[in-house]
Amino acid sequence: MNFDQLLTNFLSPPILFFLLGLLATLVKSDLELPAPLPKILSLYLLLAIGFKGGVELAHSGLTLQIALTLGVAMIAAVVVPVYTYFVLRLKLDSANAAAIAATYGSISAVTFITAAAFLDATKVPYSGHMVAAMALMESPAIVVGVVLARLAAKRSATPGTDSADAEPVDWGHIGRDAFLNGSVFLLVGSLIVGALTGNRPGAVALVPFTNELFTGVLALFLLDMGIIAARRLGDLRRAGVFLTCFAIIVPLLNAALGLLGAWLLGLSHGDGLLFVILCASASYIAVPAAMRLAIPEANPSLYVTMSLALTFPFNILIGIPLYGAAVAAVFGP
Amino acid sequence: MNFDQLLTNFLSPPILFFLLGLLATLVKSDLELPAPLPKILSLYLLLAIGFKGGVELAHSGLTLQIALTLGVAMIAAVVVPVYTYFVLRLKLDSANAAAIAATYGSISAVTFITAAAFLDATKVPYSGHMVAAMALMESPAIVVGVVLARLAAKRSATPGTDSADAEPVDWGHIGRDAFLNGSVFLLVGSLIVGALTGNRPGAVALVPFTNELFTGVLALFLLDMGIIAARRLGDLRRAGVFLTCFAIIVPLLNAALGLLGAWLLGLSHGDGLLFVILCASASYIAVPAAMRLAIPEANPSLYVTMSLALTFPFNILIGIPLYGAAVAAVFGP
Amino acid sequence: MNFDQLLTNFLSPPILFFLLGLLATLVKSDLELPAPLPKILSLYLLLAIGFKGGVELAHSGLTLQIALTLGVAMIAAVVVPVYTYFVLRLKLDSANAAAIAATYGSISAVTFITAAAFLDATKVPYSGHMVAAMALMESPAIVVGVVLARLAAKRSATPGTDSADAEPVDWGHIGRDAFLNGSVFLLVGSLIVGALTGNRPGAVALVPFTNELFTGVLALFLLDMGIIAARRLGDLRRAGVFLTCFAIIVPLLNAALGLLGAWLLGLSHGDGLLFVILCASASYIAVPAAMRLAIPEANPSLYVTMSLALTFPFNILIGIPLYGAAVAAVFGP
Amino acid sequence: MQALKKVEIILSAPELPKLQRLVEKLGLNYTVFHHATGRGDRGIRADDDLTGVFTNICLLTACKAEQLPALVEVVRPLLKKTGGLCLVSDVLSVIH
Amino acid sequence: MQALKKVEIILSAPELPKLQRLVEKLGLNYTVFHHATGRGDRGIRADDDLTGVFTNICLLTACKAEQLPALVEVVRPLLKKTGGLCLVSDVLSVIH
Amino acid sequence: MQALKKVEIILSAPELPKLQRLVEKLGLNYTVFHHATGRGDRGIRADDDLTGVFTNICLLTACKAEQLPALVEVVRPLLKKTGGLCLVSDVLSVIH
Ligand SMILES: Nc1ncnc2c1ncn2[C@@H]1O[C@H](COP(=O)(O)O)[C@@H](O)[C@H]1O
Ligand SMILES: Nc1ncnc2c1ncn2[C@@H]1O[C@H](COP(=O)(O)O)[C@@H](O)[C@H]1O
Ligand SMILES: Nc1ncnc2c1ncn2[C@@H]1O[C@H](COP(=O)(O)O)[C@@H](O)[C@H]1O
Ligand code: NA
Ligand code: NA
Ligand code: NA
Repeated sequence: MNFDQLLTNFLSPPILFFLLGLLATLVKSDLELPAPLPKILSLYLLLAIGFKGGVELAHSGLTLQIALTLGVAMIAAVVVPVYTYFVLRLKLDSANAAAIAATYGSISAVTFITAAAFLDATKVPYSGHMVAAMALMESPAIVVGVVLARLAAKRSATPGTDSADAEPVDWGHIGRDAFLNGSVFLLVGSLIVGALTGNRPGAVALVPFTNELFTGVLALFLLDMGIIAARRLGDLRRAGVFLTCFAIIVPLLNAALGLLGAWLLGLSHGDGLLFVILCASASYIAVPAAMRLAIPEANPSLYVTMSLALTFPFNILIGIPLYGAAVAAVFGP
Repeated sequence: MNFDQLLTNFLSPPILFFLLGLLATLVKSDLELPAPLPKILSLYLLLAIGFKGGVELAHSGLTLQIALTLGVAMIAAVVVPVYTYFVLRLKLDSANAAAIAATYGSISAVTFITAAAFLDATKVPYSGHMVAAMALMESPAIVVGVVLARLAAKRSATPGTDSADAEPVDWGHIGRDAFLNGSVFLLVGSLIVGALTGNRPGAVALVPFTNELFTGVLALFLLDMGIIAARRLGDLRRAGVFLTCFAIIVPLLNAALGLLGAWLLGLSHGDGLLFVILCASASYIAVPAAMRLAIPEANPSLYVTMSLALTFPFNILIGIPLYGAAVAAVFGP
Repeated sequence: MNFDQLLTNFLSPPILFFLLGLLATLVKSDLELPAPLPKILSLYLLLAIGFKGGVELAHSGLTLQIALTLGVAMIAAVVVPVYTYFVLRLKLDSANAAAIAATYGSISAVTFITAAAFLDATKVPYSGHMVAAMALMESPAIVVGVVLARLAAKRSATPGTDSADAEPVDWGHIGRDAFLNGSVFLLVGSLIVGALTGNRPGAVALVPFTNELFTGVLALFLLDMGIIAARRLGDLRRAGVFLTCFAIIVPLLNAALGLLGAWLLGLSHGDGLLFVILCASASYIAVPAAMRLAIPEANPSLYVTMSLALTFPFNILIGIPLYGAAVAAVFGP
Repeated sequence: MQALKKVEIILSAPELPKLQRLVEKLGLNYTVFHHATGRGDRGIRADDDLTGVFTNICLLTACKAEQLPALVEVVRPLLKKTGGLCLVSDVLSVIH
Repeated sequence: MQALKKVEIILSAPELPKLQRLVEKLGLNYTVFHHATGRGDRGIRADDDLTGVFTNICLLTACKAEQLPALVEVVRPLLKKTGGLCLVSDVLSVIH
Repeated sequence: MQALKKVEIILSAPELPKLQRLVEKLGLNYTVFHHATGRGDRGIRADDDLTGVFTNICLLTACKAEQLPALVEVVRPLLKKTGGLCLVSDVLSVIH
């Protein structure tokens, strides 16, 4: 990682607004974005990134290379939660292990978007179908997490107790939480709208909304993310040393896995970084929302805090230029 | 209606986002735009369409043709609620008949805006003063509805009962609800601001806000309208067959009336379609808000559901290209 | 003040939307921007004006002239609350006098922004570092107000009573309220982000968000300010003649002081007007929020009403062109 | 502490201005909670927030026992017209 | 006025749809207040509003005394699972 | 079910952080409802939402009878300073 890239990342407005948000909480400023603005900004970002990706897909079409990439992305989204679950079981009960595994097996759209902004700033091209890869990687971990938690609950359940068998598994409900939750649905839906209209003149009218505002909204959202992340830092004590290390080391491991995948797929430099960041990032909206319902025994202040207060800032501030350097080293400049 | 126009309408991002919203509710996704975002988007659309119309009025000035159009528009806004009231009285009590008649006598600004976007996409020109026609058509039906309900209540009141004469009619209040309710006031106000500043350099600074974001905001709003409309579909059972048919057939009748008016006025192709859509559309914000206060005996889940869950989607999806084809057939290509 | 300038000010969309908001409340329309939209708009305006100012600072660098301007600005921000406090003590208790003095010693960012829009419309240039002056002038008056209130409380406290000595002065808390409250923090933070990134390519991506939307958001915010200001007009009776006159005359005095300062500093025409407007304007967000906590004995419906319902409209509608004419008369055309 | 009657009135949001006027005429102080949703005999009230027509509000007022009858008097017609709920209970109020 | 039991149920927001279904099955009307924050044995619930996972809701229902046991029955497992509070008190309801 | 005291405290929003600190010091759990408007002896509190200075909050806590005096003790000065309301009533809490 050369110093210049680190600086380019740090001296971009979105990252600086993220730092400003962190600082606001740390110095106890009362700055905050009133609810529901953060949710609105996040919906906007999903709609815009989905639509833009869809438009580019409409231009490129679906090639074998793209299909392969999407396939490998889905494999990663299943493998990561499984292996992390077993790592987590070393120290945690099955419910919490499953919820955290699902969190790290899924992706963070905003981390992806920030990486894409970094590529824009360093003038490295990347493809629209990586948004489709992101969309495909969001849900599988949710299903995997729930399955693992249920299997464990079944194994441990003794006849006569009312814990595991009291409520039968409602797979329809879990599938809905996984594949139809608001974030996933809007991202996939916008992707499809973009793909359907990308080659038609009507799509152009959306460009000022989806493209030109994008960096500004990202900056505002990251300001809020900084505020929220710093607020959760206090909860880290509860998480303990094991989970704190987990929240930094596992993203690095997953990034390495992602690098391997990108290399096997022969992705371009830009696409490679995006694939790595998808593997390395952890969900803090879609998965927690789903876990709260599907594994209510798990403690949300563990999985939300790890993902939001540690992994997200780490990826945004250090991960992106670090993975960028790694990709450059492996793929050549 | 040729198939190409239908496709052009369906494959525009706003309409696709509307379908996406419908789908979200139907497949039970938890996607929703948090309150008060829908209201904010709707205020934005009124401000922007009003301002744009005003700027164009400033350029064109007020001609005899425009004055005539506005006059006919107001006549339509009085005639439609009167005739629909008597149709509705065949099956309904006077309060509900009056409230539904007012709903269908008024207009839907978003239907109008979607039709304008359709004209933009098919490169058919239209004039800014049609926004003024829209503004004039919003309120009269409210007054007509209240008058009809009061007359009926008076007729049926027997001395000694406390139903009709308990509360005297507060015409000042009703006039305020009709002509000064938030939607009408903002639309008319923005129109005037646009008309006053349209020929001055200062107005240009507003263009990125009012024009470039417009399609994007419309798409986002229609996403929400799809979600809300689908949620109300369940209430249709209560509405029954008569009102369900009413919600499709009366817009078609009103469209025919509008077509006649447009033809008599010798409107251009684009203005003609906009006039037809104004007649065919039904209000789902301004009028329901006013009816809830002025005719509290009427059941809002009837008039809101019919307008929102049936007439609005019908006009958006099928009405616009259908009326477009009709206008083309009558006026020549 | 020539009539043309007054007209240019009145016929700009933001001012007309402000008048529209006033009118909406006066005619009892139910138009309102739903919470938290006003707060969101105000955060946006602070972020955008701060960022823009920072970018311009990055281009101009920090000169002696700029340093001098900032110094004089800070002096004004200390002198004004002190002298107004003693004027107010003629009629008011110390708590209310201190709170009002702080309000008038600080600044109104939106008044500043509206003046900048007026300069844009009249094509008079101004410098980005005036935003830094604004940021520096926001907080000192808060500290001055609290100090004055505490000194008065101490003087009046008799041993044995629990009024003044019950709660010791928490200076850390007061400093935080003054220098780290949300508005000040976001303005200063955005200024620094702009200054750090202004010479780098990444900043350009923010321009559509911070610059192109600016006038539109200002117009929407002023619409709301009109609504809120008119609502508070009723509270003026409570304020009485003395405070009503104060709310008009003191801004004029402060404007004169500002004019003197600008002339001593040898500011350009545009910068001069901005400096005058900073002195003449009164805070209605940051200071009231801080006063509510630091001087809870003071009555917020006095200081908020005076600032919001009188001084703000006066400055916006009449002050800007009036001070503009004064600056032109003193500085030459 | 002073014994008072706590009155909670749930009504549809568009009725709030009228309710406020009536309560103020009786010289009562009150607090209002907004954006409540609910289910009643007249169906579901969800906060779709386009018209505001389907939202509920809850007005809370703590009044003296002797003020209660007058309050109930003015609230009942509103409940009759557009539905809702009015609950009364005993509370102690901290004197300050 | 009719004597009823007022039941206030505070739960984490994601549980609301389930709670509503259960209460509706018992044929009870209710009102819901949203976006409540709080502190309990499971820590602080602030309205960060990204996931909605940490927000509380408060569902209020006024029911007949004989309906209370069934309601408590269905609420208790929810409280056990994700925490919260269920308070019962006596009220009089204005008949309209 | 356990007999508790239900305490509802209505205060102006800027006082909330202080109130929370005081209540937490007493070891009490609580729920907060935001964005309430109202009318009191100090005039109307509307949610204009620019400063947040005129909004009310309502903090609800269910505590044991023996905890009540200490709570009233810390709340009274706050009420005295910036106005508001504190209501106490008897409730039963569902044990889970
Ligand atoms: N028993 C009840 N408990 C709580 N809220 C109620 C009850 N009955 C009615 N409500 C509220 O009052 C509104 C109108 O009720 P209704 O007039 O019965 O449709 C409902 O949407 C609920 O919010
Ligand atoms: N004693 C109490 N008084 C008021 N609210 C409570 C109380 N206990 C719990 N709550 C509410 O219930 C939520 C969950 O509580 P818990 O399950 O104890 O973490 C808290 O966040 C509070 O909002
Ligand atoms: N009797 C009451 N009933 C309900 N709410 C009250 C009452 N008295 C005061 N309040 C609330 O407390 C706030 C401050 O009251 P005050 O200090 O009397 O101005 C008001 O804005 C109301 O929201
Ligand atoms: Na991942
Ligand atoms: Na119509
Ligand atoms: Na000043």
